[in-house]
Amino acid sequence: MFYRETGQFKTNYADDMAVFPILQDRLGIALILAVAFVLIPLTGSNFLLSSVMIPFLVFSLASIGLNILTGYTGLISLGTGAFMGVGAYACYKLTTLFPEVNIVVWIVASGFFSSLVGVLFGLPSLRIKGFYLAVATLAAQFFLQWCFTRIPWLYNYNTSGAIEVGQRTLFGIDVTGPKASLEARYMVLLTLVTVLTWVASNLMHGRIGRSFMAVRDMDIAAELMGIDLLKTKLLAFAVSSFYAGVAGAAMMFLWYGGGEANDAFNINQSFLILFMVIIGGLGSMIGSFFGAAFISMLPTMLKFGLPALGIPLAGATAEHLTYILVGALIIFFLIVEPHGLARLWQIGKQKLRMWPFPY
Amino acid sequence: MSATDHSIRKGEVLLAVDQVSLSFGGVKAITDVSFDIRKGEIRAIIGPNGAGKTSMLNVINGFYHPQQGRITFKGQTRSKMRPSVAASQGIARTFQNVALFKGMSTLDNIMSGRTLKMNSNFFWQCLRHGPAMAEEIRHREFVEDIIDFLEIQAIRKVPVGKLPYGLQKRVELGRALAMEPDLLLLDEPMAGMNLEEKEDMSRFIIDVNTQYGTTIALIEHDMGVVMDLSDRVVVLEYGRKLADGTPDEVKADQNVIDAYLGVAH
Amino acid sequence: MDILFKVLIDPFLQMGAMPDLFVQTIWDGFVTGVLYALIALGFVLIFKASGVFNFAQGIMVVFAGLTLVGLYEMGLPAPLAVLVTLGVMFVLAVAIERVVLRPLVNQPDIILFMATFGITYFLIGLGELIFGGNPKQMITDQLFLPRGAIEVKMLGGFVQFQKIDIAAAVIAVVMIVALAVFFQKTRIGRALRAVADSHKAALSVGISLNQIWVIVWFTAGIVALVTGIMWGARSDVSFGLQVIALKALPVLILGGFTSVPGAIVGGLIIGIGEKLGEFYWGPLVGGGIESWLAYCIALGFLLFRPQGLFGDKIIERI
Amino acid sequence: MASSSARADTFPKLLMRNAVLYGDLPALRHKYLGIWQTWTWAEVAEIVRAYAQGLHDLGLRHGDTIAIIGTNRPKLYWSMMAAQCLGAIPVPVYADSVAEEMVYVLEHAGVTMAAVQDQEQVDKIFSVADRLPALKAVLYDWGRGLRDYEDDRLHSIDSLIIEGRTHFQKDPRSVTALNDLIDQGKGSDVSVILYTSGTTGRSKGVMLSAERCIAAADDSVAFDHLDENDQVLAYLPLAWVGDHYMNYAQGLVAGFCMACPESTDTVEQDLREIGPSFYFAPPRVFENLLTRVTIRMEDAGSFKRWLFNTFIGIAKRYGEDILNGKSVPLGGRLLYALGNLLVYAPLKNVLGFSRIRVGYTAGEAIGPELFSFYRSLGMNLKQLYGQTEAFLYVTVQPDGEIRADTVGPLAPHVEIKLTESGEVLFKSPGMFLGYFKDDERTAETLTDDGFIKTGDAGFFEPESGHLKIIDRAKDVGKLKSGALFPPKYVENKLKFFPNIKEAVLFGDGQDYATCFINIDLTAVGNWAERNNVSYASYQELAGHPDVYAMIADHVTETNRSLAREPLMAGAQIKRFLILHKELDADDGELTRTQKVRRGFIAERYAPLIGALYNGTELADITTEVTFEDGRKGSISARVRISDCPVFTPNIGKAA
Repeated sequence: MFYRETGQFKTNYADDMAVFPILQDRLGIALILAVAFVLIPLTGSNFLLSSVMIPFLVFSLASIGLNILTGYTGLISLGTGAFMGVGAYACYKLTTLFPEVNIVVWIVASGFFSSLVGVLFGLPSLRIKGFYLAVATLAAQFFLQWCFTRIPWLYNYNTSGAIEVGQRTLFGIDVTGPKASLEARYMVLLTLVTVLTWVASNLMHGRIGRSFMAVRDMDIAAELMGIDLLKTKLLAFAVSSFYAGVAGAAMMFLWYGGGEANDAFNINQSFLILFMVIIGGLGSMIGSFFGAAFISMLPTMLKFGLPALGIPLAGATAEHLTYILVGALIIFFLIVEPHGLARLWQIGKQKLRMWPFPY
Repeated sequence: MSATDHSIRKGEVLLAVDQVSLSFGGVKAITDVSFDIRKGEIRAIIGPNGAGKTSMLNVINGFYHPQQGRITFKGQTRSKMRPSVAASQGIARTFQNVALFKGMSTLDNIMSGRTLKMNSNFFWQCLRHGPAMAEEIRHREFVEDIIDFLEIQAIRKVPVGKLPYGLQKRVELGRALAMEPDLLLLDEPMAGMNLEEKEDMSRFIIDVNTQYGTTIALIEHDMGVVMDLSDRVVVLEYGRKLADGTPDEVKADQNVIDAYLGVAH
Repeated sequence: MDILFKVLIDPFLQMGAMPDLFVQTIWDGFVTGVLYALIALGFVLIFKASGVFNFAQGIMVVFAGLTLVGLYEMGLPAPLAVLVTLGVMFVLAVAIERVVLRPLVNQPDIILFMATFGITYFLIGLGELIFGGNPKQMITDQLFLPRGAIEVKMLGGFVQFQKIDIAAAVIAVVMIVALAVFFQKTRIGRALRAVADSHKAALSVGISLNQIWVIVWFTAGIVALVTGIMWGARSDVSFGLQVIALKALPVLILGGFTSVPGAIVGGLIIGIGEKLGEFYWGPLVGGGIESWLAYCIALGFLLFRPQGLFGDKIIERI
Repeated sequence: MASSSARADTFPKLLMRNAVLYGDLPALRHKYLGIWQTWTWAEVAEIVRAYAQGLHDLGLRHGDTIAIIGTNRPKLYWSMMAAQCLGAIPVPVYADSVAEEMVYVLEHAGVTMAAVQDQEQVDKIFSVADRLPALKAVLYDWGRGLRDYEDDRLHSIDSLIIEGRTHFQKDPRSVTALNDLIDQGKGSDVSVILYTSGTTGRSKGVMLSAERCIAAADDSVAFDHLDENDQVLAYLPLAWVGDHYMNYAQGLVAGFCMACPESTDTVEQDLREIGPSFYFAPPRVFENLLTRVTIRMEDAGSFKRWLFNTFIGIAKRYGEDILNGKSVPLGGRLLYALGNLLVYAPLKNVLGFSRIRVGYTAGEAIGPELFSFYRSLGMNLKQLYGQTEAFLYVTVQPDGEIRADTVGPLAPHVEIKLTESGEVLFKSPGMFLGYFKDDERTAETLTDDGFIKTGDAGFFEPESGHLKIIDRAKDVGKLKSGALFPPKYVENKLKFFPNIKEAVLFGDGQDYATCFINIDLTAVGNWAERNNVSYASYQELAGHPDVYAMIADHVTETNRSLAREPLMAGAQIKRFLILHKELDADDGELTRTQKVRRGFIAERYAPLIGALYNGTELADITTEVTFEDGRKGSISARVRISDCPVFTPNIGKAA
């Protein structure tokens, strides 16, 4: 309906292979970015930033990571939480060892450490498939979780056993630590997410993305076409864990501002992110965002939404209800659209493009 | 590609299967079969169901590892190799029941056939610029030639899952061609096609053979097609070689007539 | 060198030095193993019959236990409470079949897998909403379960056998036997096995898939209840158990998703293995390795037998 | 190139002029290998010159004829240009015609060379080569499957272009030599021969001279303000005057860009991508399009359907007036604007019509509803009346004077006379030089004072001065009663019903009019689906009682409207039947341009016509048919005949 594709023809392959070949889509993206980068920081309330946007962005990053592994390469992982943890601790160690280096650098760098760990635990993926693999990744989850608590070196032997986020600045502005403003943290996070999303989508649109999907869709054929399964799967683990790691670091340093690892990076976190990917849509970048938005905002919405609707709730009850609703909604969505919100979006978009025709 | 493949000229032996035997937990699939495929020819492998035709292909491109026997490809002899190695050596194939990447478009499926030939590094892949994009475009051009060749322009961007069977087979052929193979293995390329589709497919196979000079080994049930297409035919039955020669020789062979043609449809 | 000694030799010296402790550890592991096995059993039942990887099994255990205790606290006599709980589990089975399985039939495994996550969340919320979030005492006496322990003097020391553990072991055995009979002898049982092979076969036996699913999930529910009681009696009834329930997964890997004997053997291996590991090797790394040892055992095992203990070899065809 | 900047009177000169004026602007696009390959005027000029040199080296000379066979592809257009550079005469041939048909044209034109699209055409040519003694060379565009053809007459167009280039490098004098050849080109020489797919008898080669073609194109380009920024999609048959005029001639004159579709089955998609600003399509195309639009909308949700119908209604009410710049109430304008946002613009976008500035339709009469549907969407669709002999334009509708039922007033610089019998005679800037090797028929067609007989009967509408075409003059007959019998006129009215694809009227010299009907398989098939009428074949569907009932209604409706026009009232249809097979060009029942061959059909289905007049209810018929793959076969059927009420003139009730 808003699409006017007539006359949008491509005279070279670069344009034809662009991620957003349609003008209207490019405009849409530009609009979204403008809102995210300008409107929200200027007008957004603290609540919006702290309880909606920042969590949403962190989870989006994590979902993209898991989506690359599960959605694009077809390898189920239940260890995302732990890989996030690795990122967080790596970042913690790095910034305490080299405080002079900018924190943002370390947040990104920490991704590489979880990549390494990811590859390590990805090794079995060559021989193990499906749920067996899922369980294998649980090993990573619990082992790493154990490390987080049992290896004091990781948390610098401090008594609380928690990560302590220090004061760090970027261009002279506090971006981490108690004095850092929400806006500053938000902007850093947003920039990270934007750039990394762009990178991820680039990867998925190229040779690497294709070999991932090849392995997912028909691993035998892929192998007979010269795609080295092990290499590809490990690469998937590496990239995926990288995103998880950065997400973890960002979570600790830009959102929580420090805290107990076992709360933040436990098995439930892993499941939560798996939900996001599934509800959002396997094998879809935008799906990762939808899923993250849905799952991360749902509790908040319920907690603040229901009272607003005049349904008074004791804190505990609210929590229980949230559980029930989340559970119910997950099932509901799986039934309505097993391919996730992304598919719904896709269908909607197609309808708009063909408007007024139904197909 | 390795230098060896140029050393082999048309008509010379490209691949030799030497007394290969294969069995699954006691069940014999192939028993001591030998034959060769010459550069530039269209070679047919025929036989009743369960004759071990597909197993033979699987052995040739390294998916199954024979218990006995050797395979010589482009002068290198080995008893077994990994499929990915076989692919990099220049062996491509299509499958009996189409094995496309359902989630991807026709274009991406064929593009994935170029994976081996692409090598821009991870960094550039991340940016999807510079060398990575240049490479992407280069191979897109190559793939577009194949699309043009197979006359599937109209379905370029359609997810293969949505395509009718006949077209899927064509796309799969395209994906194999994208690998620029020295040896192309076709596993029942015309299974489940109607007459018209069969004619098209045969035309494509012949054109591939003449245009790109690709050596082709194909399994096919439709005798008529086989006899028209192929330069030489090897007949298998119960995992053993029954006959080997030109279509006419094979047609004349008494064993073959008893075993196969007699009961052919 | 010293490390190697600590890891490779010292533990065994210890075992030798205090055999009674060793036996004790084995026994503890054995009992835990039995309970793992029971949970795993629930998984296997459902996976066999409906191909669903039922992540909610662990929660069903907790939920069953919680319901039982909750009902009792609401003033129902224990036996009645048990019956009602069974009823609840049945209703649950029906509900799941109607609301979850039926609409999702023919969806890819991963989707059904996720659905059971949904169930998990739902049950957690529901359970806590009704019975409150704080841990409860299992009503051991009311269910005529023994208390206390038997001390047996052996190997120059005392080995302590908790009566409840013995009971658990016994009941578990009875349970398994019962199931075995159910599968071998009854018509439904045979149907269930048929389903495992092919759905058509099941229909030929004259039972609709939906019925079968209900039955299977109900059976799994019963298993869950028993497990819940046993476990609850040993520690207490709370959702903390769900993480322990995850231990059933490595068990499944060892045993194979579709093999009942596998589940049992796997359960014992894991149970004993992790207890020994914790007791003798744990200290070297500051303890607490129980939480992951099981998985690593399973993982290591997988690398050599991807299809599990009793699963059959996968030949890939194209 | 001094001369080319002077007034260019040949197409090559125009090309060279454009290369100078619009050097960097796109001249040609072709969706090939997935993207729109584009050539600027400068590039085209360079290629064509090299190509011309190549042809020259192959021995193509002034006055030689070269056949052009294939779909719209740049290399084939270049072939025409290159040939014209040498003063040779391109002869475009319908690519879908079977070898026998083709050979007549090639033989008659005495072609020495043929530039063809692909293996298929090459095979056709060689299959009849023995009857083409003059044939020196066959040039192909797309080489697949031609690799191992051993015929030294076979060359690829690419290789020729390359050879031409090397020749230029080897001796620079050849460059100037070619320039001279181009400059020497005389506008009065024959520039192209277009074979009309003869509605009657063998087709005739219409010789057109460059200067006249260009003169005509000059007028129409000015008339519609076309310029180098316009863009068209060239999808019409090369051999048809429409393509040669609209795309080739106008393109060179105005310097606009001509885009060639990727393949015949991607035309729609390509149209959508390119979004042409100037568009021509025969009514049939618009008709099929509308049918498909309606069908697709029927599958839409109830809300969408409501939205669509409502706003289409609004468009019907205000659309055309707004387009014609008439005064419209503000409310109307607002509603229309809203509709444009919600329906019209999106719809045009989906159809690929968003950018159309000027659209034309011609060839047959177009249904009023059909016509105004597109116009009401805000698409400037107009009608023209033309002929190959006129190099198209005879009359044309200027903006603001658009009517569905006329073909407009005189085109610029055109004279028209009407004979007392009502036949239309004209003189036009683009008029032909004569029929190739056929002075006899040339003479027949020309009057002594140099007018061309169109063979169409028509009359000028007094008030508007617009020309109305009734029918082919010779087809306009009389019933026994003496009443006028204009078959085409009635047939068109019938064909305006989506369910009726073809209608053939009979009745000349009879008591009353009768007709054959071909149902439209798409429309009726869809109708059958919705009313779950099951059918296995066209034949079965055509024979279905419900279908008969439906068609009967349409015929009655037609009769009613005929009754309102005193002149035509006599031609009402008493009896009709639905043919058991679709009329088909392969069976010679239609021309290649899908016009019905009345005479041929009359012979072929004589028994049926008999039945129409002897009052029987059923009639048997056996006919020979040609299948897709060229095999011949025969089908026989029993066809039902149905009666229809006729109305007394002016009053709309049954007599």
